Amino acid sequence: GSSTTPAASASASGSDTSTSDFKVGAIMVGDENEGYTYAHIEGIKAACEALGIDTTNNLIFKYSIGEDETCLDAAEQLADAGCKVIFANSFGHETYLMEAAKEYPDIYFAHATGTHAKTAGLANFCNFFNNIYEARYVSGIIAGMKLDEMLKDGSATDPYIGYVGAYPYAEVVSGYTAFFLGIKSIVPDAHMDVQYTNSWFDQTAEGEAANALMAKGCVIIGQHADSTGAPSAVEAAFKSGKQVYSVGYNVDMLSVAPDVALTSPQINWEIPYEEIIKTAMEGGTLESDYCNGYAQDGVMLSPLGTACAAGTQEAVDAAIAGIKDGSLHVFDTANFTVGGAPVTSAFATDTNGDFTPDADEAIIDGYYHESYFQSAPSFSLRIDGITELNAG
Amino acid sequence: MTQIISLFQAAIVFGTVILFGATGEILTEKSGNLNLGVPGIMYLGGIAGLVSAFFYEANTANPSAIVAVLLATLCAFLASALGGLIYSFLTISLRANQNVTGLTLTIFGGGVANFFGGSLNKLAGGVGQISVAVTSGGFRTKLPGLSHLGTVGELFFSYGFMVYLAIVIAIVTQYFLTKSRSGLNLRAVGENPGTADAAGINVTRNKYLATCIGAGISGLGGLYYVMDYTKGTWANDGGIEGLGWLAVALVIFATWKSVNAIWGSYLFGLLSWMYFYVPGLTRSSQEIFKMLPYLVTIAVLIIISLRNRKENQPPASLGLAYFREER
Amino acid sequence: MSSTHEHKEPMIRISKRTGISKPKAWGIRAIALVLALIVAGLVIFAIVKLSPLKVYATMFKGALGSPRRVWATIRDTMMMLCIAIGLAPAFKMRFWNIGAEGQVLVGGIATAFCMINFPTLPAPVLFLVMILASIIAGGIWGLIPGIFKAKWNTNETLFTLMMNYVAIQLTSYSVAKWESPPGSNSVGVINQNTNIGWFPSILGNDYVLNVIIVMALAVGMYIYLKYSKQGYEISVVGSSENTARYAGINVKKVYIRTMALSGAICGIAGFLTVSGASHTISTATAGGRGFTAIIVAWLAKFNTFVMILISFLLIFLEKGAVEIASQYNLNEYASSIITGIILFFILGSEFFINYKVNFRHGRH
Amino acid sequence: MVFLETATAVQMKDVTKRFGEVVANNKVNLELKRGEILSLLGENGSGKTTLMNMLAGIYYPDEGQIVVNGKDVAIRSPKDAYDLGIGMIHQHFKLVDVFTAAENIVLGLEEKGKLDRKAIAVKVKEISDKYGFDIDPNQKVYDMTVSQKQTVEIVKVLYRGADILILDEPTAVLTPQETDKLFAVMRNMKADGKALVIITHKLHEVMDVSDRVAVLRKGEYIGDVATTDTDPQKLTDMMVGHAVTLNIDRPKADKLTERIEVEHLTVKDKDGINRLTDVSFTAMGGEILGIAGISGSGQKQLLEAIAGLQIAEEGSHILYKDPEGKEHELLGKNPLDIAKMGVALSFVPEDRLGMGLVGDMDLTDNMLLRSYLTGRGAFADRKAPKKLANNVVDELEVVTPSIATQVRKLSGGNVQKVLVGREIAMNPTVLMSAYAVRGLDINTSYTIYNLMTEQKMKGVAVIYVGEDLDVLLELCDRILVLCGGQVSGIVDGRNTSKEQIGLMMTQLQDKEAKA
Ligand SMILES: Nc1ncnc2c1ncn2[C@@H]1O[C@H](COP(=O)(O)OP(=O)(O)OP(=O)(O)O)[C@@H](O)[C@H]1O
Ligand SMILES: Nc1ncnc2c1ncn2[C@@H]1O[C@H](COP(=O)(O)OP(=O)(O)OP(=O)(O)O)[C@@H](O)[C@H]1O
Ligand SMILES: [Mg+2]
Ligand SMILES: [Mg+2]
Repeated sequence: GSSTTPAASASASGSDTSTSDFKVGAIMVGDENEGYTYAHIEGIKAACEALGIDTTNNLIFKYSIGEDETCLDAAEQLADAGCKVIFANSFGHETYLMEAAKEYPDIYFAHATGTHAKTAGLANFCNFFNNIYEARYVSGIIAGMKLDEMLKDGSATDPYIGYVGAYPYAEVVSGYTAFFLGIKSIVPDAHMDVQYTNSWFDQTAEGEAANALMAKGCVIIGQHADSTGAPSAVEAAFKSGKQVYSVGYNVDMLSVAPDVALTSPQINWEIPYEEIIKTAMEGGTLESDYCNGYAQDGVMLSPLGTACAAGTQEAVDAAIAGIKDGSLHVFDTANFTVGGAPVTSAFATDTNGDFTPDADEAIIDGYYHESYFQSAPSFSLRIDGITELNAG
Repeated sequence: MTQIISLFQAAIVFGTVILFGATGEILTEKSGNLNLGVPGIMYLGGIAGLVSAFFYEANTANPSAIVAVLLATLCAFLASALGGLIYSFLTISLRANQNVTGLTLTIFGGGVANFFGGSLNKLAGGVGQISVAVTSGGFRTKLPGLSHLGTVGELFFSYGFMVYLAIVIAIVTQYFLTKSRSGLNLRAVGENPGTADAAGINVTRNKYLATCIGAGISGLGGLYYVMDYTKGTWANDGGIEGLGWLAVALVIFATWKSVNAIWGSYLFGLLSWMYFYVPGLTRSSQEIFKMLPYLVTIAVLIIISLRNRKENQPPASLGLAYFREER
Repeated sequence: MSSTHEHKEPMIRISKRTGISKPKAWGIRAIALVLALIVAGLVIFAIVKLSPLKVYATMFKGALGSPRRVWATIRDTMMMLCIAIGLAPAFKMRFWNIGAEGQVLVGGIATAFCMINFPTLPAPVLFLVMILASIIAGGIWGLIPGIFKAKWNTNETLFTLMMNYVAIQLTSYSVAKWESPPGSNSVGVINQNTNIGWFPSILGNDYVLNVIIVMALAVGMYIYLKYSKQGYEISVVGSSENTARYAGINVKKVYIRTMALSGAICGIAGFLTVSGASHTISTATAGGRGFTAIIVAWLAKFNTFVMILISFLLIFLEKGAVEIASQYNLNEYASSIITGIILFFILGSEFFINYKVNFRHGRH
Repeated sequence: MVFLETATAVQMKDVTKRFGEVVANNKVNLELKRGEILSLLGENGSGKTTLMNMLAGIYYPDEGQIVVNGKDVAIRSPKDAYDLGIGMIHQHFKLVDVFTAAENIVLGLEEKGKLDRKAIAVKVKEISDKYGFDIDPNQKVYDMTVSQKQTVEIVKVLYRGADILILDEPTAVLTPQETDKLFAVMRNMKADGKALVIITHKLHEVMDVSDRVAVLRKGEYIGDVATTDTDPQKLTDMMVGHAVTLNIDRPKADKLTERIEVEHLTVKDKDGINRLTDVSFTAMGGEILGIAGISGSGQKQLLEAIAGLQIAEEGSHILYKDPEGKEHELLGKNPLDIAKMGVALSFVPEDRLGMGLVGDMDLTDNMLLRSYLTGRGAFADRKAPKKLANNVVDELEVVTPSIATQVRKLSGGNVQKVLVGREIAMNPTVLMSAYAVRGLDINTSYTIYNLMTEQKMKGVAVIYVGEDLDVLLELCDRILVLCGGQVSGIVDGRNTSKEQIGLMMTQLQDKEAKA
């Protein structure tokens, strides 16, 4: 670890740093045209406003920064511009951001979706990610209720769900499993196929993946991909007479899919941004990870679509309350099996670099403790009932 | 069966975008202008259509689908023809290098489109919030009656009008080029401008017209992408640019015959989306599988070159500027 | 009918200019650049109501505002230049190599492969292996279309374009193989802790070696094209295959050799990117530079020294515009618009160097 | 009619045209009457083509006036020219290769709408019948012989109703028979009241077909004479500006040595058709071997086979006997291999800019073409080629702004001088030339003949493919006549008549007739 803690050095100037000239830098993988980054932009702006930081002059964005040396360039430029805290939002930024963190021990660096802060030993570097799996679980309940309604009124015979995933990556696996478990809590015999697009953001591929799933017979399409591609494809299928519905991600999909969008789970990024900026302003000490769920309003759902089944809102409220009060655990081992058998042990952290978790027993008290040891999701069990079409 | 239909539909929608692009470029190239600005031009068409539809819908109480479609189509055509005009002025009047000008147009068009696309998203209140439902719906209206003919209906009649428009334009273009006098003159310009000039053909006018109209047609590909393929939204994921390059490729693939481009474009679409329908692919093998459309294109290209027919060659003066007094 | 022509000299008549002096030619180009800046400034003003002067000052700051920025600009200029150098012999041979993007990528893959798989080799050996691997990979990628062009006159524009996509898929495949953790689509910084296979710092700077390599290539290519026998063969083949055959030049061999060379240098650009800059590999490794470099090569008329200037101009514009975007919260695509406008003007200016415009003068 | 015959069709007054620093035409005055054939004569680069291009709307004059049919006009484009009834058949054909004859003919006509191929064919036939052409409207240009292409060009002009016709070196690529046919057509047109200009370097043609001759020299108008009042010698003196002698002397070399022996040479083209069949002969050092034949009889393939540019069939041999008497097989070798074997073989091909020279390069780099591999190391030596370029320019009086000028920019004749100059400078033991004087003015032609003879006297084996039988008979020691790819006979140049050779060119003779 470094001996100069940011706390020590920052506090010296901290006293005379009025909020008005405290500068924040943000390295974004995309720009406002892409749901994931858009949510970050909104979150960081809200956080700055809440803390009295002038977002036109003292919040500097670097848009469309790739996961390569330009990330380091951007970090260095933000540092030179006087930013006291610098964020980056894409997984591949992490290694470059850590390099910058080593270079500028006086500046705080925070990285969303990353996994290294806990072990890197850099006092001025942290990871953050919210418990989106909670909102995904609740969105699963919404989908489950719709599915149940369809089974009952005969517009569907097979409780068959499709999911458009980006990559076979823990974040995605954790998300679709939570979603599926939400559905299963309503329709126990539901089953789901996951089609990966191998891209975080690809409008046409997401649309065509949804089409392929619908052609297979899926009646509800969920997603962990950033564009409006899948919901709008579902809307189009609906318009041509198919009974199909969609659960989006990040973005409120009602504008592109007014008839079929049920909801979109969303991350409220304002919470971690505010926490981290505040810590930086005060010259405080960073935690290695920042992670918020429903309890802290770190995740949420976009407004429910008109297509939602009757009683959905009540079920949603109940589930959220359960999550908040700790009576409902998304990854309750009682609710799923792997290879036909219940799961009693699963590790959360890989320490020897073989990509197989070998430390930090995550199943405690009968449920998998997601994002407990680190902010980034780690649940990567492949549970029964879900088929990955093109992973492996 | 449903899966085959679904794949077929995916192929046609994909193909239509590049068919417009390629048909326009064929017309352009037949005049001797090699316009590598097709991706940029398609961008211009897409954004102009979207912006016009957005403002029309936002400022009209009861927007009419027909007006919206006409307006968007007109704006898309004009904006992309304007891109063609920039290219024409530089390469025809100022005799600038065609490759560089085309590539620059691609940069410029992409810049303009994504700049305004981004602004439009902001204006609409965030990503995915652009609502041009009426216009996009208009573009996606299916032929009444025919789309309910069961499998046949689904295969052939479940598309918006632009799918058929693309085919019609491709056929008309071919007819124009091979059967009409103006088409003959245009081809002469592309083959040998000196000869065309000496025969009293206005080389400059022909090149300008072919390039601008060609650009207009290519731009409709961008419009179709925005209005139908991505259903009235804007994303800066480079989707149009990628398809623009495929349109350029399709021109050669079709050996400068727009009728060939019809099936060529659908084949491209089929091969491009097949990976969603082939079971058993893995995360990595899928990436290898996605090479298929490109490998098939290369294979076809090689076969064409082995046959080596004079009729399959590019226009003889493609890419060269013309100056009457040049020796 | 003929009466309509009487006395009517055309309004504007264009004639060829005689050898214009170098200073005058550069003067015309300078005027074009100034005009371009004015027009781009007007566009910026129309869109965002910002003072163009302020904007340009910001651009300057963005590209050259600090030593670090200067070096980033130099680094990217060198990468662009390297690709343009690679393209020069192919284009001089009138071979439409638009496959630089793919050639850079495979060079990058080869480099990354060596960095990942041979971390135990001594540094100089590893460097040699990496550079050879990237040369071979890029060379093969250029060679394939070259062979088909030579043997069957297969259209190289389409062939090389398709090879780009094949290379992109190959990159995706490699990323899927090397990503960490699985499914993340990110290879991450390779050898982050050991820095094995990274360019060493020279004189305290990370990018000096990039400059040395590319400048050596620039000088070498200039001499090769202008003075070497092979360079002469390339020009002859480019002008007329028949003449080349008449002179006893083995046209096929020249095609194949030149394309291998062109691809190999683009492969080196991939090596520079992976080993000398980003230390990772992804489908964005070439980043569209393969296309932009075509502009550089042509605008410079294959003169590698002029290419330095043009690469620099383009990178300057790009960096500057990114800074504007970041400073004024402008969408960064403004950079493409400005670059486009400036290139349009530069392209147009060549006309006034080569031709004279005569306006109709009074005649009775 | 009477009025028309005397009326002036075109008048050019003080017309000047510059290309950069080159003054191609300087205050030229020219008059063309209806019902006459005017010959425009001048050395290479004297500005004939430029002058006519200004009538045809290709170039616009920098100064001066053009009067057509009594009216002061501005011809801004070829279309304007057609509207004034002016049509030009250019030195380099202006045809679209992948189009048919009919398509080329109707190109650019005002009519709109669908292409009615039948109607066009009918009209083409009408014109053909009237003037005596033979033309297939549906034949593609790339399948045509040069004379067929020229016919298409002429019909194209007539189809547009032109009554002022300009023909720029129409006979350069025609056989004597074809030329006669063309002249017959031209006389028909003249009788029809049309005004014609013909540019040709062949003085006997001038004498034969024209009514009046106008002469240009170095861009200046020298004057005009009625054809009946002049003769070739006078015309030449007028062109060149001083007296010149127009005869070729044919000394005999003291020693003949066998140099090239061609045996049973058979060459097929891409479509598998025989272009040469079982050709055998010997070329001797110290003599000029002429090759006669109507165009396309295999001349091109023969020379290219010797030069290493053709693949021959099994059983063919081309043996080179070096001065020490050793034999080398040339077949299966490329030009470079041949040079490496120490065989000094010079070749002036028919297609100058398409094969012998690189149009985009300057004179120096074109000199380099044959010598770039000399010298050790990776670099090409440009010093010697530069000197050579200067020599060629001086000795052959090449008209060029400098040796750094692109060859493409030179006039046709000067291009040829550059090529011939380079090939002779190689100190060859074998010198082959195809149509070496095609497009060259008379003065330069004689320069070339003399150069050939000079080479012969040095012991070089000269192979001269020509089309002008008079020249062949005056220049060559022996003449090999080709007919349809076969050797029709080899005759002695000193005691054979033009008629004999003409006969051999059109029908295969007894093999016995071989000399
Ligand atoms: N929803 C998300 N959650 C976490 N990280 C994300 C998300 N969306 C994007 N990212 C980050 O952004 C990075 C790059 O995203 P991007 O959309 O540019 O990938 P991509 O270029 O589309 O991939 P491909 O080229 O295969 O399409 C990802 O690797 C990831 O780290
Ligand atoms: N387009 C052009 N650009 C530059 N120079 C030219 C051009 N056309 C002709 N010239 C120059 O003008 C002069 C006259 O050329 P022109 O072709 O008229 O000669 P010509 O009398 O037709 O010669 P030839 O008998 O060889 O055909 C030459 O010096 C030639 O190089
Ligand atoms: Mg992407
Ligand atoms: Mg001439």
